[in-house]
Amino acid sequence: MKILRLQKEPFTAAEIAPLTEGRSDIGALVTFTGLCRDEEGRLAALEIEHYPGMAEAEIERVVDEACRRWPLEGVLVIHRYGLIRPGEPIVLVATASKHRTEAFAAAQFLMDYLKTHAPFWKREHGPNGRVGDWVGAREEDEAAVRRWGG
Amino acid sequence: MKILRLQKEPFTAAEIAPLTEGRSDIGALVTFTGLCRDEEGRLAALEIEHYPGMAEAEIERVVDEACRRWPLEGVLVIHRYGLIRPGEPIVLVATASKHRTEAFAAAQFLMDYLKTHAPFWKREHGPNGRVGDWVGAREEDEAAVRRWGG
Amino acid sequence: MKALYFAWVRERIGLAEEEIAPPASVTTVAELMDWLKGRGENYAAAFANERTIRAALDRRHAKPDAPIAAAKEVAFFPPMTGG
Amino acid sequence: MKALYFAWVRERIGLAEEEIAPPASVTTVAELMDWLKGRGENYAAAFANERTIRAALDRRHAKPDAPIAAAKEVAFFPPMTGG
Repeated sequence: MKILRLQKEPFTAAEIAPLTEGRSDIGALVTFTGLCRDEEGRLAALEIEHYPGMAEAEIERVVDEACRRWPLEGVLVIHRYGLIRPGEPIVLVATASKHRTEAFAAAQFLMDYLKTHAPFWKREHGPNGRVGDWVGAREEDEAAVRRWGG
Repeated sequence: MKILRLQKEPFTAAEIAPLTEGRSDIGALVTFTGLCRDEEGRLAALEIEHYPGMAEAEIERVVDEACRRWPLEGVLVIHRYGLIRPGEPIVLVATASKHRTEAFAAAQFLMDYLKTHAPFWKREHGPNGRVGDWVGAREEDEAAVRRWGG
Repeated sequence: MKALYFAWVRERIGLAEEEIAPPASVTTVAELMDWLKGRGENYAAAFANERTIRAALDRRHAKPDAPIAAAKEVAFFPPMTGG
Repeated sequence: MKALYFAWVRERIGLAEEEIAPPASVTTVAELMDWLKGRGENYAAAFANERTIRAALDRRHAKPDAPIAAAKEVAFFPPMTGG
């Protein structure tokens, strides 16, 4: 099963239920939720701009590559755009497999690639409605994705 | 926040909600769910025996070690014992941190240690109520835990 | 071809999208950036540091030396910061 | 001291727990296993391959050379297979 979604609305952990429902051949389910931090009050909201059309296509390409690399029984990617408040979820990735090693590796691979390849850009909104700077790419993220080669 | 629990009853993904509720300083939440596979129909149930008292103590020691190694904002471990049917969850581990690298590493560390250090033993029950063999330890699990040193 | 701009590339240029018609001598993504720079100060500011700009052709990531010939849509944007 | 047995160690011995009183000459986990082996065929079968047996003293993992002197509770079991 493959669930890929782009949406403005928040989501909950319950979204992962369809991945394992009615299945008895899945031994491991890994989820990653990326959440909006308030950066000690410096941040009132994150604004996420995206490239409609390419965002969906790139998520699908990254997921297909993960499915080529690991024997996955299910994958879910939900990514939000628009205005996101501190404490709210931004992205949810879930991977289901027979064993945990593959599920963990695939989830990390997906996150590393989404961070650096999926066309989303974050901008910080400060208190009092001040629109702040675009978030810069992190060298750690570039380094993280290089470990997967290709 | 630290939630550690041993129980007979199934659980759902909703158990992780308290880790992030009301928090705006958590950027990454990783969960691992271990599920009972039916092994192509060979397995009607898993029976999990545990060492009451030591199981709780060992889970706490492993969690404390994870908290020493990574800056975690929250950890959850729920492990079941007793009879578990295919498709049901066996173990749930969740780690919350500012960044994803730490949350992923800590969740994998916890699973690797729980598999090899927490006093639980699995036995397979076959169709027609036949009580089968105790599950043997996997060399992969022993190898996985060695990568963390100590 | 259609050109799309995102995040601070969009802001500096002052446009989210436009139709462009580069001359036949412009054959690669890098050459297209150079050509766009000549269209005004706003473009020059957006593309001042080409190494910080990423490009896509028909919604696929494209390197600076990628040929633009067959593309119907080109996009320029900063390094991505999703997830 | 109290001795606990789990999984197939428990099954082979035929007991989940018992009080044991090893002589003073038995000072380590390994020596305790040897001493238990002498208590009957069931114990001998359980401890036949000592390398596959793990031990805990007062609910903490213990190596074969760990001294048992201060322990109130000892446990023997196969390698763990939780998670």
